[in-house]
Amino acid sequence: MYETEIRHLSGELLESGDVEGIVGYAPGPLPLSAQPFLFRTSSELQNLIFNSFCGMNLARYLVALPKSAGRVAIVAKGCDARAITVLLKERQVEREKLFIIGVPCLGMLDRKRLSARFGELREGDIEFRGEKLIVRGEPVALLEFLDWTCARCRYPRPPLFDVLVGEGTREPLTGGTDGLLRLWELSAEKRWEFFSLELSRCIRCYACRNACPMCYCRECFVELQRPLFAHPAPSLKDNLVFHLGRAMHLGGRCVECGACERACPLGIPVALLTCALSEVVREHFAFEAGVSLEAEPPLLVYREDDPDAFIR
Amino acid sequence: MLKTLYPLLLPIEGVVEETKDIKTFRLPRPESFLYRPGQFAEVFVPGAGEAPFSISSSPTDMEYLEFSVKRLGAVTSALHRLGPGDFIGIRGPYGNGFPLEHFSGSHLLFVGGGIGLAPLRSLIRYVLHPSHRSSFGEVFILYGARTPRDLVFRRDLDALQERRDLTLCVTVDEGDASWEGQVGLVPRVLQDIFTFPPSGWKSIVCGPPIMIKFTIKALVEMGFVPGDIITTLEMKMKCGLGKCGRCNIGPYYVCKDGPVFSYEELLRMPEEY
Amino acid sequence: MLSFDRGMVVSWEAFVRWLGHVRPFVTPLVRERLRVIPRDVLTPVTFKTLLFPPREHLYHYSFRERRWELCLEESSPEPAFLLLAPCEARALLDVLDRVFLEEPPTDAYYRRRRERLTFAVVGCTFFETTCFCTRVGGHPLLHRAEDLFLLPLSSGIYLEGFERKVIEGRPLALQDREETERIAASLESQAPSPFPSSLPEKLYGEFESREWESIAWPCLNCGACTFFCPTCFCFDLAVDGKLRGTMVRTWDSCMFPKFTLHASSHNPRGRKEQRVRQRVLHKFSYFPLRMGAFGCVGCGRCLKVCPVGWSIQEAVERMMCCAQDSLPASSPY
Amino acid sequence: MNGEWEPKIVAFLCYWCSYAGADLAGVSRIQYPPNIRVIRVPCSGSVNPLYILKALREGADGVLVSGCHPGDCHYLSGNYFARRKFFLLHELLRFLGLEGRVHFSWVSASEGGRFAQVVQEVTEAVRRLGPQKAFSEEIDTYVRDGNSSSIG
Repeated sequence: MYETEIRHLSGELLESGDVEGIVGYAPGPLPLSAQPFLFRTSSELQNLIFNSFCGMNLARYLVALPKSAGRVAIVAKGCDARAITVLLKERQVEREKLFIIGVPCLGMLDRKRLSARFGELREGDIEFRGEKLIVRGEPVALLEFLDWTCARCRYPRPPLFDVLVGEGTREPLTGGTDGLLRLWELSAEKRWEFFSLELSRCIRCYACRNACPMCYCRECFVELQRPLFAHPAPSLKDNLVFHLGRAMHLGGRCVECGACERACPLGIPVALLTCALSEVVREHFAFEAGVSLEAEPPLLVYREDDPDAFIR
Repeated sequence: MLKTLYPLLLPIEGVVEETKDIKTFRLPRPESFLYRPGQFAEVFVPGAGEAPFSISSSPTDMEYLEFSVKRLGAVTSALHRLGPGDFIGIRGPYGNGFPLEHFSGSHLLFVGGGIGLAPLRSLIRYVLHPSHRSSFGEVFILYGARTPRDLVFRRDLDALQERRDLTLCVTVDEGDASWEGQVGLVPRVLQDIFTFPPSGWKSIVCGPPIMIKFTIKALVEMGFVPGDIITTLEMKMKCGLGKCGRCNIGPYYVCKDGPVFSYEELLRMPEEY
Repeated sequence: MLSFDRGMVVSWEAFVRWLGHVRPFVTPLVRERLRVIPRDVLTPVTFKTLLFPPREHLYHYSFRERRWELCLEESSPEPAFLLLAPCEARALLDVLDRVFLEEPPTDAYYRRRRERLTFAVVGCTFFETTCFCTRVGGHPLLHRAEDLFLLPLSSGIYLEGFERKVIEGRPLALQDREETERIAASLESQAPSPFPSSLPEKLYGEFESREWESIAWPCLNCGACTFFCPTCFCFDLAVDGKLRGTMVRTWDSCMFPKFTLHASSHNPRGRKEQRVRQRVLHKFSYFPLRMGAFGCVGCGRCLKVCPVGWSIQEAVERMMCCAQDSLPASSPY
Repeated sequence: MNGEWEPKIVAFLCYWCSYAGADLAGVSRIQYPPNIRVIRVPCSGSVNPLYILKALREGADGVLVSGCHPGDCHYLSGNYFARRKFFLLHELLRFLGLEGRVHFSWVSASEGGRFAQVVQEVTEAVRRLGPQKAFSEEIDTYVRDGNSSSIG
């Protein structure tokens, strides 16, 4: 998907000396996987890939670059570009040191669900066709294998870029697809039953936090000793503090990329919490994180007629 | 059976305020607590946690144990709020301690910086004890601190000053109006005042990492062989048993195989401390 | 060559009945190989949670009548029966047991759980893409003579070391023998070749290499690999509670920056590449140099759970290449 | 200790309004349930949602955060910012099915009676829910897990 174009463009950028490196994806060691990679020479670029298994949010690597690093280019799908926008807004990266190669995205597929159904697959075995996926010639419902965060994505086309590679992008999927909204339809007891079970499984490896492009705090609240918000040993009570605290910290900042959930080695749907807050922010504060460089972050402003009914 | 990580509660008997952020805590010494100079213990402050401290008293002090603690983190801050009568837990002793057999019959050069004097104090007291003094040759002690107000163990220093069987030199990086002693960084002062030929001497260095680094350099320049330069490493430690993993450097666990190493051993280890 | 003379073959129906009766703990690796196992007996992280749980209460403390009291946690863990893949059994015997039981002092908390744990080894009939047990001295069919051993065959399951009154089976038929030979031969032909025995020294020499930086680049420094690793044993001791509380032992990870952070804010492994290097060298150099065996059993779980697909095997290979390149010109290589 | 269970409620009260309101309730000898443990804060806007989570984690059955009425903030707008923050927390807790433990109110310095009423209502609401367990029980399912979706 657009690989030739991205490679060509990246090669030009590297050779002209315009950038020091390209933050992109290389093939991972497992089938249907991708690994973030910093391409420094054009000879490495033959390894640059972009497909529906590039679920890591590359903006994560921008905040980790050393301050001394020069200008880099970054391959950005919609959610990477949104994350970059938030980072720019929060002054974590400098626009001048960034070249954004925007890539329209078809959504990320779940490797585990695919291989459970079809056995070992190669990337070429899979083809997108509207709301269907053609796997080795067999049409199946796209929604069955698409990550739920991608199924509800409104910005498959990056809202911020220097160059946009390719034109085609699918329309956001519609109707009855949103697992998050379906959860709200359950009773409070059912929801608690669901979340208490899911969050009690967490072993606090912090893969979700470390994969999150917005979690760049040098010292996370959950690791503080004084005050101790959450004990490091996993159990529901401390896991709750971690996940709720993290979600609150991402309130109005989460770009709904789902990287946290993909990173979770236990498959806990952690993105539900942050996305639920994004939904609240969208509905009540008319704000979406990372779609505009101008809009004020929702927790830094207020309106006199903000929701008040929950207060006595 | 489950006592490996279980502390023994002891009451604090006395507290000496050494500097504005260093205090020495005295505990009654349990009879079963046998240790060597240079070993350390895990101190448990109930409600706050555990932290490792080198034992600054000497095994020859039969009645008490002392720990000298700088206020830095959660545990040490909680400890500093405690006073006589409050209980804390200890478990240990841990670590290898100083190689006393290796020192026997030699002249000893002690170089200490800041709170790094704590483990040296244990060894100095041991060496100067009447029952051991004759096993060692001459004793030369150089102690440095940032300012006169940062000098620890003043009572000990005064007592040492009185003795004729050793040389004591105290230096500060930065003097003040009342300071009449040496001024200068430890490694430089060492090169100025230690004029003996190094053969027959063993040096024991303890202090902040940067001081250790430059002192070792100076000692090597002065002709000390790496095997005769002994130092202690500081790593974060939790268990003290060589299991929890954080003090691992190369194939060694500092809490178990150290914290005392010779420079010769350090040269074989990855430089990651 | 492995012999299959001592065992018997049990029908799948009888085996499943037996499973329902014993309800063993099963690791995800084993379930990949024995799909008849019901989901609800999975230990989703590793078997390590049973021996060295991420939340172990060491003792309780409380302030009562103006003095502190300590009290040991004396609970006795329930007996557990485990099905392990051969690599996991090695992790248990060659790494965890050695660290917690053989290296003095013995860890009593580990021991009281270990004493109540029995296990059987389930042989592997294939290599997954992530497997590399044979590179670190293991084998898909490896087990000790005294172990209970299972191997799935097409006509049933091969069991070794089980008493006949526990489960009824029949002697191996000719076709079973042929199948075991076929499995052994196919494993032999696919087995990745072992790392050279000089690996620990070679890697030790590469401590200063610049390559670590690019090896570590994609790593997020989360603890997924270490927490899912059957051999990782690093832990933290952390109190929970002020006037009444518990000293808790929990898992810690060399990937976390705070793991080695001093109170003085000095950090010997403050950079990502230092922590990644520590993980690789501890398993492939430091641990072998100290204990005489690799600290990695090649199960490949770290790769399976890694959010960015970082492979420790690949890292070792890359460092091996460096070691070769950096040999002096006069070297016979 | 052996009596009936009484809810423990941590109340973060803003210095300028609600704390003064509580004071007035006391001075005016207005009765209200003794279930609250007051923590005085400079402004409702200074209450980090983590404080609320920590209070629950340390065993509080309920939490009350109270500040000045909109428009009356001593720091002009602290309570407006607080309102947005707490709305998010309120919705997040509701999403998890944990509604009813964390309460918010506006109480001014002159509203002693209202303060007593708020405490009364909050105490009753928390009492109806019973002891708070979510944040205080050690539950884990990583040893034997029936619902694991992990393949690992």
